[in-house]
Amino acid sequence: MEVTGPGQDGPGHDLDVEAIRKDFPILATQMNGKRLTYLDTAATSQKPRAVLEAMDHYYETSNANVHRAAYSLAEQATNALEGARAKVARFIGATSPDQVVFTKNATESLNLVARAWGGKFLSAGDVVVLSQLEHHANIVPWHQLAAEQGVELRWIPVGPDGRLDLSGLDALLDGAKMLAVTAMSNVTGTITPVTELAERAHAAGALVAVDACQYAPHLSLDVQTFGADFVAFSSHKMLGPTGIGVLWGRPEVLDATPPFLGGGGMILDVTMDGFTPAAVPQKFEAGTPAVAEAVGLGAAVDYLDALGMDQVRAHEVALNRYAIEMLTDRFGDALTIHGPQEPEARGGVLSFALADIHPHDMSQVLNEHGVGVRPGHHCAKPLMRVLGVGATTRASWYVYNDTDDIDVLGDALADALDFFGL
Amino acid sequence: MEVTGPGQDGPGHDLDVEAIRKDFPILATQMNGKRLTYLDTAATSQKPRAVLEAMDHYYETSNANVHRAAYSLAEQATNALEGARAKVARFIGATSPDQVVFTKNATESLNLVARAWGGKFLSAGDVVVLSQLEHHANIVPWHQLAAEQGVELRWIPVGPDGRLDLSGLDALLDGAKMLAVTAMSNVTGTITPVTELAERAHAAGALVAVDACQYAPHLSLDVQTFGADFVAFSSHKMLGPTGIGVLWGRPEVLDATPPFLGGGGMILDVTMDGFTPAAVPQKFEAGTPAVAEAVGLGAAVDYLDALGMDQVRAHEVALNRYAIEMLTDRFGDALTIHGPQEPEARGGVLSFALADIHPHDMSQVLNEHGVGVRPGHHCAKPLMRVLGVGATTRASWYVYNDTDDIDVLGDALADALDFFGL
Amino acid sequence: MSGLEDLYREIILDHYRSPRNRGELAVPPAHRTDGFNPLCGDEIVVYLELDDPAKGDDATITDLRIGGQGCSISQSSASMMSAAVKGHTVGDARHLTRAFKSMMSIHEGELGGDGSEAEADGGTVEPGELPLGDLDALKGVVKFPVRIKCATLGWNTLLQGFDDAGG
Amino acid sequence: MSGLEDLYREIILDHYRSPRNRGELAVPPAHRTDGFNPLCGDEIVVYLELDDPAKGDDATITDLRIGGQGCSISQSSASMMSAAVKGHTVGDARHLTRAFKSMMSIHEGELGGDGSEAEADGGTVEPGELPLGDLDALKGVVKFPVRIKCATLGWNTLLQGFDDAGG
Ligand SMILES: Cc1ncc(COP(=O)(O)O)c(C=O)c1O
Ligand SMILES: Cc1ncc(COP(=O)(O)O)c(C=O)c1O
Ligand code: FES
Ligand code: FES
Repeated sequence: MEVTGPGQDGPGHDLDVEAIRKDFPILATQMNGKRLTYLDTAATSQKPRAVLEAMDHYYETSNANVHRAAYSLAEQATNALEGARAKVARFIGATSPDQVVFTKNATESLNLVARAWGGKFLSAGDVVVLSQLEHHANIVPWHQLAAEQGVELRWIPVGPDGRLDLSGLDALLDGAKMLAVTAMSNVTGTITPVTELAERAHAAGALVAVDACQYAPHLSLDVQTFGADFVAFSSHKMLGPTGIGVLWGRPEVLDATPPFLGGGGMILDVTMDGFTPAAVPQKFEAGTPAVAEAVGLGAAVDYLDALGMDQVRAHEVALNRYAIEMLTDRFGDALTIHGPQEPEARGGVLSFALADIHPHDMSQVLNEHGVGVRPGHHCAKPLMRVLGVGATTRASWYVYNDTDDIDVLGDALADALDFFGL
Repeated sequence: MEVTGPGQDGPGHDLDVEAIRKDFPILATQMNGKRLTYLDTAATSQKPRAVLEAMDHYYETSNANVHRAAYSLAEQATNALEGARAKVARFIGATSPDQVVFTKNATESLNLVARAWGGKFLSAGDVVVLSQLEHHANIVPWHQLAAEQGVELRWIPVGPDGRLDLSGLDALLDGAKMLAVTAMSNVTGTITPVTELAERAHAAGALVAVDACQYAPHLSLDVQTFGADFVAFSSHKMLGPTGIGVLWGRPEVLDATPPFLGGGGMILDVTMDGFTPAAVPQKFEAGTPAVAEAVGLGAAVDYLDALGMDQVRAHEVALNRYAIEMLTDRFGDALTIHGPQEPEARGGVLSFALADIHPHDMSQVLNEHGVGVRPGHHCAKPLMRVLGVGATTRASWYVYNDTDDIDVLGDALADALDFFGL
Repeated sequence: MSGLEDLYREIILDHYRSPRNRGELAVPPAHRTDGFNPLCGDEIVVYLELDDPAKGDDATITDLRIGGQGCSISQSSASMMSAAVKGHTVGDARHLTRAFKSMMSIHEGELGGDGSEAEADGGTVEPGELPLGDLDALKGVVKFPVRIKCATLGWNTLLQGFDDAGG
Repeated sequence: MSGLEDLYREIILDHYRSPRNRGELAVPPAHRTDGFNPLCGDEIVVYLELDDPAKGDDATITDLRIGGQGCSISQSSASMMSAAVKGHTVGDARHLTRAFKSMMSIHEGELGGDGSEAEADGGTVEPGELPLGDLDALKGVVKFPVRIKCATLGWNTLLQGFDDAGG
């Protein structure tokens, strides 16, 4: 069933979910004898056939190691890698492909920022501001830096509505050298005001790193609008393969950042006494890159471009509205939805509690209905403590989900209530 | 055409190259209108259909994020990842899958050793011993450590025969805390006496890290026989996909090594004040792992197991012998083969110089013949300086190559001599 | 949902809804040990009071409380454990732990190489002095491999507690 | 090998076999600049002697020598460059460099986004005072995109040398 969302002026502009589903082989499979209702995209997305075919095609026609070879196959492989870099650059509004660094996942991207940039530019007593919404990927590297170099971490608090509480931001930013913040929470779906945060941080003299892991797959991302200095995200959450992530950086900031991993491909010269790093982005890409995975990510970006990111967003907001209304109707006070209650204020992620059922038990029952949701702390333990829970059940949707999926979720939740006699 | 090598007691035990070639779709393609003669496996190997199919199958039936989820798909994904870990462990003789850490490539594996282990256990004035055969992946991380922590690097020299000159080893190891050495050079093919080196290093009180990037694909690797503390290699050189590498570690050494990248999946707890790392190997696997790539690597290992690593090795030694004899016969004094001249002393890698033709020009001519070889410094600039050259032309072979490929190489080289009028 | 009845026996849900020995003990004299389930991040806290830690396996568990939060399996297993070992010796509790973990290890192979819960010799262990009792209701868990670590979480934390307290 | 004749013109091989201005100059008074081709790791060294660096673009290149090692394209291009600019002003040499790099940029789009060699305005530049001469033989290189950095290596190193020397 199609949904019509805000800002869509006709059926021609809606996502045709039925057609989209046909592009995803896994969605035709069953789980526990039931149609698979995949509601765990916030953990990882499924992949359209076009992405798998692009990678197979690469391996079957162009596979070779990139750079430094004169034969045609190696040139094709290099063009495949650099072509993917150009696609990603265009997708996020970067002004040059050289601003796009390929990593293994968003986690490596954020480690690069903390350890390479932070390792050089921060020292004892320097302040880094994070938010309580952060994923461990944007916390632990800063803890590691703090332990090694004595950096002080400050936290933007999260209010009861799941939004950042910016009332004390000026004090937090006072003297800060870095603000590292998520663009969208993977738990509450909260979309943060990145542009405003970046402006205020810059005004305070801090650089800005944005964790766009949840944002990039779901909203039109423009690094110019963000106005940040670093933006990190992962391929596997946006229809692309595992094994590759992205770090975008402002050119002068990337230039100033020292290399992170050392090895082949990131040097101009190596002697027994030292080495001279190559230029950006090669400087940050030590070793054989994930070439096939870059090709797959390029195909994923093409797929999203063809759908239109505004349509993707409108579709998810419509699903948010449907889910919030239907589940609230159905479960009333037994249901707690974490985070902003307005469909437009969040991405397609719904963390909730139902009665006293532990999320893992809930997910076990849902599994019997063919419904895949994620229970747990979602790698955001500090946020769990703020929310006052040990774990949540999280359902998340994407271009291949429709209101039928959400209806199945509702039925399964009702069954869980029943099963646990609550 | 099949070759019979040493240690093969009958045709049934030879590799059936013709049948093997049919498993590699890319080998049926053309390059510049000629049959593709792929002689660049030392840079990256081609992939059999079984590897591509295993990854597609994973994406089409089991794709989900691993760990921490109760639904069946996520359990299948976790089993796929852990099953691949177990296969790799068995392939290298590890006594438990927990000793196998998945990284993005051998370069990350070696950075982990230098930066995480070295970062904790080495300090100013401590000595690390490398060899002049090393790839930049096993040099630059140590340079980075040296620059940050004042570690002293010492170098095992390479003799005129391309072998390690061990005459001064005791002095080099005196006071050393780490010996980091390749098991097989990617330039000269030199196979180093890892077991002896590890014994002597241990006797001197140093730990041992082995770069097995070229060894693992070509010889039967047994970590127990090596006797080292760390062993690193990459999937993409051993029939597996890009985007994944391996670090094996001795359990007590892995336990003592602090985490490297920080993020999700590598923690037991995270608060606003700090974090508690998880146990090995999760401690070293921050962020979403390369699950599909692990599945592909598992399939590659199965493929190699089915061929038999002893057969693989015998086949390559036979090709070494054929190539060295044929090319020497044909080009006499115009040809210089770098490294050991004995077919058994080297892997299936042949770096050479022919007359005064620059390797890149050579490779350009070979490309017209459909022959892919690699010109350059092969990420081993210190070794280039020892060899007294700026670059070499490198041909390398694997299970899908036969003497026909080497004959094509010989003809193309003759044409190059002719073309450049030498 | 036929499959789930094996996992969620009535007695399990009963222990989950009315956990035994839930709470805290003053530290010291008690010892506090935190155990994390690495698969889900849930946490069980064991407060342990021994009559005389120096007696080793002959020390008696004079009191024991369970804190933390987790799923019904982890909570009920810890609750049953607390009821089973309180008042008994450390040695008996260790023996029961081995017996329980042995029961949990039957299908462990399916976990893909993670055999850490299994007995080294792969054999089963009889419960010895202390009967498994209610704990028998947990044997359905082995059919749900990812839940095995839920069932063993409290037990592993208890073992850790013995080590901490005995030091 | 029809295709390759476009790349390896006779005059290129001639400059490769008999490079002009090969060697070193004493530093100082000369300046030494090392340039690496990031694609292959080859290195060209430019030794540059100006009559008076303070004159900026009006300074005269009184002497110039080429060292390092690389393929026939990089070596011959550097050799031709040395012959073309020696005895001329820095300004003229800069102009010729732009003209040469403009000739090299025609097919650059195929390099997959790396347009760093291209003129900002995308137009072609006339050689101006100094004629391209022998350098015209290098125009076949644009059909072999990975070799473009070979042909421009010496020139980029020369530009770097002007910056180093002019400081
Ligand atoms: C000997 C050796 N070590 C390390 C590496 C680095 O491997 P990777 O690029 O896959 O990280 C290579 C391959 O390039 C190699 O040949
Ligand atoms: C908000 C956020 N940041 C970072 C990450 C880490 O991404 P990855 O695991 O791909 O490195 C995730 C996903 O797990 C996420 O949701
Ligand atoms: S799901 Fe966390 S202990 Fe069971
Ligand atoms: S190949 Fe190195 S400069 Fe041409």
